[in-house]
Amino acid sequence: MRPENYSPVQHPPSHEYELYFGPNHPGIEGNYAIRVRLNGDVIQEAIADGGYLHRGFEKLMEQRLWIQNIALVPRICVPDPVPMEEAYARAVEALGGLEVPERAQWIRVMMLEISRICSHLFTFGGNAATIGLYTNMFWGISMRDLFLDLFEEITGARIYHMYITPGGVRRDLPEGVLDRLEATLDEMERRTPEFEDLFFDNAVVIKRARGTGVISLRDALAWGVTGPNLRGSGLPSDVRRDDPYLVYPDLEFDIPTEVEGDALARMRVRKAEVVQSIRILRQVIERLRGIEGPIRCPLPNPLAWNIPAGEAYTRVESSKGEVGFFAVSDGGPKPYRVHVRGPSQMHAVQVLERVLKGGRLEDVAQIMFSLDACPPEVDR
Amino acid sequence: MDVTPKYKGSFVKPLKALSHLFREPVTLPMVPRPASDNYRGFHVNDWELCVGCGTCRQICDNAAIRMIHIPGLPDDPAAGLKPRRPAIDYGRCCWCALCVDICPTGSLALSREYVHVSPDMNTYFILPDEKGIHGLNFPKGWAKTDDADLLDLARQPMPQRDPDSRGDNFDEIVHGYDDQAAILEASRCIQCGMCHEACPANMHAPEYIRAIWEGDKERAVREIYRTNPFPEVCGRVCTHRCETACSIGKRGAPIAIRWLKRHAMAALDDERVRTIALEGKVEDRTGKSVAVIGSGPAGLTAAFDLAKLGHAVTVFEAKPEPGGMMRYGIPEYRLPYDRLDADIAVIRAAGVDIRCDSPVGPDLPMDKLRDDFDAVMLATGLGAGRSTRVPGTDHPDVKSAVALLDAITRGESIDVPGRAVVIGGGNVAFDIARSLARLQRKTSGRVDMTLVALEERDHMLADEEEVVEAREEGVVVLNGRGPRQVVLAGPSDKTLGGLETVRCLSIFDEEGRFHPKYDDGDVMLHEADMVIEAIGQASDTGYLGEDLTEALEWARGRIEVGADGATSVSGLWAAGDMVEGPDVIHAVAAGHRVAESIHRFLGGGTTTLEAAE
Amino acid sequence: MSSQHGEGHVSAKDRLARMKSLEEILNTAMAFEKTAQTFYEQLAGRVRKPLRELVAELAAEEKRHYELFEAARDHPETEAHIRERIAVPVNDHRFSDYVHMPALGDHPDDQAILQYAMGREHAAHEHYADLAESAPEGPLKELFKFLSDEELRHKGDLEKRYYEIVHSGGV
Amino acid sequence: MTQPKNLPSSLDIILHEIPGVRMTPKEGRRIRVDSSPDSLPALLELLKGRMGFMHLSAISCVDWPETDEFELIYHVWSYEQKSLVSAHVSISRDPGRFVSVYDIHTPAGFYERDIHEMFGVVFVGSPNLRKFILTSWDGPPPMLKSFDTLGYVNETYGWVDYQPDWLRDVEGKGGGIES
Repeated sequence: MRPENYSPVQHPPSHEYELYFGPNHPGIEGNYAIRVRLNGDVIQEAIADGGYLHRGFEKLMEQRLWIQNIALVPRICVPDPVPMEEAYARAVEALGGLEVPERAQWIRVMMLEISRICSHLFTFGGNAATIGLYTNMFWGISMRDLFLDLFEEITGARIYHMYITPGGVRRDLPEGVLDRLEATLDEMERRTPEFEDLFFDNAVVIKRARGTGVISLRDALAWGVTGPNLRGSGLPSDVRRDDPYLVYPDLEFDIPTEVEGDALARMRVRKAEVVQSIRILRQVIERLRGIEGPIRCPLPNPLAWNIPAGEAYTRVESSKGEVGFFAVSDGGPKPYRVHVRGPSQMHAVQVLERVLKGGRLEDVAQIMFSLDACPPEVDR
Repeated sequence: MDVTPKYKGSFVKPLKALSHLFREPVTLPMVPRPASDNYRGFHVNDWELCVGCGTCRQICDNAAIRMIHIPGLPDDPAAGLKPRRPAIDYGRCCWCALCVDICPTGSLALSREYVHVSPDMNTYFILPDEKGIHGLNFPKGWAKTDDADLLDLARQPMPQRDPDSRGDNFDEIVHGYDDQAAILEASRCIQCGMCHEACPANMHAPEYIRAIWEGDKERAVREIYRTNPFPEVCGRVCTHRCETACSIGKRGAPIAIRWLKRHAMAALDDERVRTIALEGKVEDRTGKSVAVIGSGPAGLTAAFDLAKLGHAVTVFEAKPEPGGMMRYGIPEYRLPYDRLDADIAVIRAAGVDIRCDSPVGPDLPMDKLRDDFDAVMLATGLGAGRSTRVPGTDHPDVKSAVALLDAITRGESIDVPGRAVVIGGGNVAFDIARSLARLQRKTSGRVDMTLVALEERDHMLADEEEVVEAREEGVVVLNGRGPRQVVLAGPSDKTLGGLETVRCLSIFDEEGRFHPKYDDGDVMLHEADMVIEAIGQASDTGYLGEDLTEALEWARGRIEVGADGATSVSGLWAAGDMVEGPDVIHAVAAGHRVAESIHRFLGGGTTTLEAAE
Repeated sequence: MSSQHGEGHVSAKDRLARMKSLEEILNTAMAFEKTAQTFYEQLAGRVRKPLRELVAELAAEEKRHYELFEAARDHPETEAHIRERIAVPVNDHRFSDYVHMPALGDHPDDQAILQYAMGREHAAHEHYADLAESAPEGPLKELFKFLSDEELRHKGDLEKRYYEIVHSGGV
Repeated sequence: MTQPKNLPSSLDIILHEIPGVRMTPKEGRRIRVDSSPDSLPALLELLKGRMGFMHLSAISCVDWPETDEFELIYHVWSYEQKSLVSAHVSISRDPGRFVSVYDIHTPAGFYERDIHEMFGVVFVGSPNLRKFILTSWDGPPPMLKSFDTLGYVNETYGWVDYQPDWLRDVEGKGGGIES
């Protein structure tokens, strides 16, 4: 529903009223809206309203060559684009029978984990901002910027990298970038205590976030919650471990969980995940220093590339949860169908509607951010 | 930090943020920061390298690239140069840089320039050169790398007979691609169409390559027959201008277009080919008749077209079999006779009446032909061999390559020389050298064959594979040597002793003109029982008779024709080697033009077979 | 087509004997061009039409040269030098041979005509080049130089044509 | 990353209980199951109850105009088996009606709503099939193969051509944009 043609329903006289929350709000990663019915400041009902960022990617992908879609997929999720590239590439690889060379697999893991850190920093800053703590936002964004510099160096682009391609990656790593990644990780670790002080040990945060937007493990499983949100409710489930891809089986990392299932728990899971991503990245750096070889398997001429008929469902653990790509080929030069399953399709709609119910108006933004809902992923 | 629900958090710790007051700010000054080494900024394009193939436009997923025709740029279809360059619409570009990764020449790159601010929409549509969007010469960012090239620059190898199994026979050397290799080879094509424009006959190579890739060989054959009734021949011995122009060939091996054509033809049986070739044949007869003199590619192509258009065509051939140089010049190991016969059978099936052993001359005078037929086409080729005329070339054991090849085709017995020297560096020279070498091996088990060419190794007129294969077969190729004289075996011995050659220092002068310079201090004697001259051919137009010769206009010793092959004499056309010099595909192209012109002359209007289809 | 070689060392006496006046030189050259022109013109009547154009072109070329000499001879500045004696190149003998005796069969073909013409142009080029060397500074020197270049250029054109026609490569 | 060894066989045993179901194990913890439309709810029920396939990862819809069918694919994940079953059913395109599985898998609510919006399939019993993304859209379901995006754009919007100076210069010389 659009605000301009929104006409409030005539309600019988009551204390209830409706509020159109959005579509522009700093507490949301992209344009999105929630209609809330309130009694006082207590939410009686919340109705998610998307579509502001619908770009028709699934339709467009049917009209483009297999290789051309690498330019579209990162745009499905702005703050965490790499898992989209990975999921699409892997779907094409599964359909086309492509083997990704080892070096490329490690580089892809590196990209995925840097992207996870970036996204968590973004969420961390945004989440704090929803409760009025803007310093965190600046810190999160500025720290993220250091990682974006690395992206720029590796891929030539800061946000939409269009770097992972079916069969590998598009360029080898520049000289010395592993050293600079290491230095950035050191800086990240140096600053972690500051984030701790500023956010996680902050009385305001704890007061606002504890007990807010609680999802029980049972509900989480029933409602299709995944990723850090599910782990915040206590289930140590992670696609990287359960349905492994690339070289994740060769890596040591823990799957952090919290049990409370509230906004604070979810943020704490993310904080712990950043630590794990740093741990992964340090292993990747070490391995990449010793692995030479091609960065991409030979590909057919992209203008004459038919992929055998079939279908593939690939899953990737993004910073927000389970990303799924279902790709169908009819044997032609373009995908017959690509269905994108973003974790926020659950988190930002049915889950959000349920969690908000009974909550307070001032918590809407925080709850949404604590779920790390990504509207562009919902709308596609 | 405590996580128990009781823990309420600290009010003091967040105040540590105040310490940041004394830190260096993270914000950056308001000047553009230098971009990373492989940044994807605005496009740059090296116009010297760019050939205008338009592959960037094809790969662009946002239709952000338009090709701009720019008059004045090099426009050379034969070299694969089109006078056009890509322009980028930054209202559509998403900087995926696939255009860079696919660019066949490597001319396109993204620069490290990334700032452009303007309220004027028109400034977002740019025609990039090597200086970039604002002419600021920013360094290249994302550019082509070897390990990320999207094009396959290596050709599928052609399976063929090894030297041992081919040196003593005339079996075809090339086996042809199998389906798998053909599809892989066809898949390398980027469909830029340079080949189409470079081909004298404008064959629809992109279309048939694509059809082969799709496994649809019927469509491939159909596309081939649109412009060429000699696909079996051209699939083997074409001079493949298309491959010279191929964009993939700018950095790698061009698509093996010729071999792909051969593959498509081999995939269908002759009956099916015939059906496809005769699609579109006009069933109504026009009642007009055309005589074609000479059954080489030019004559038969015109005959085929005209017959399909409903005219009664009779071809007069002096030799016992049709095909001209394709039969009597090209050795069988390059072009098996049965494949040539297959092409000619299709032409006959179109209704063309080919009469062999029918030389125009006293028994069949030119005047009679002109009286009996509504139109006459001359396509008698270059049948006579040229001689260097150095001293001694009048010796009976100095032979002409053309005459010898003719004799071999006819199956005449030849006194195979124990030792032979061939003068010449073109394909004909190699044809005779390799043919005689086979006969030598067959008769005596050993090859003693020397080929002397004026040209240096890198500038041979013959195809590269001819040189390589000839060497494999035992032919000694000597480059940079010019003939000085043919010598006798001894002062009183009239038998042939050999050929004396002198070192050729250079063939061309600074202006590229033929001007051989010799080093008289470097003379070699090549002992031989036979010397074969294979330097060039001449046409014999004596059959025209004095009157017609006088009536025709001539230019540089050849009959002068218009673009459509019409001579200055009404009702008379000429085409092929005798007009344009030796080349099958040029002859085919000329044959089409003549057919179209004759058809128009006979009142057929402007309908062409292409249009009729 | 191999280059013509000089006759080796020449004694001082011989050298003196080889001095000719400009007038003589000019007359020889003009006779040379005239003879050639006439020769080609006559040849044009004998050859078949396909070759006639080539021969006519050659005749026209010679005629143009003749006219250049004529203009030079009648130029006022030439008058002053006309009796000066200058050294005549050593291959004068060969040059003069062409003046008198153009040996080409009755029915030459294109190759023979071209070979003949190239030989003639070559001799003329060398001869005029040597004359330009010996001639006093002035319009005459310029003329010889110009003609020498002309003959060379023309020879180049003929050679290119020769290559196209005779060395036509092959399928 | 191969399949847990015993899974296909134990699945096989269970699936025998349902008519019209065929199982195809695939690479990388994936199992394709083809089911008749009628058996689908029972299949999902059984997978969830007996094998722990409780996470409905997605429902995908594919339009096959040639056979006049919609293919619906239910991707269910088992946290216990660590495997993904993709259950394929084909339903008639006209009318595109199918039963909702919301009562088995709550996430189906969103996916069914999405497919309804994009393909026009009606899921009987689905709690909420109101428009979500295409609120202001009254055209045909856009993900249908018959909907031509480019045609729609060309009909709906005008083109504005650029006229930069360099282009005018080139056009002045007889060149210009090639079609």
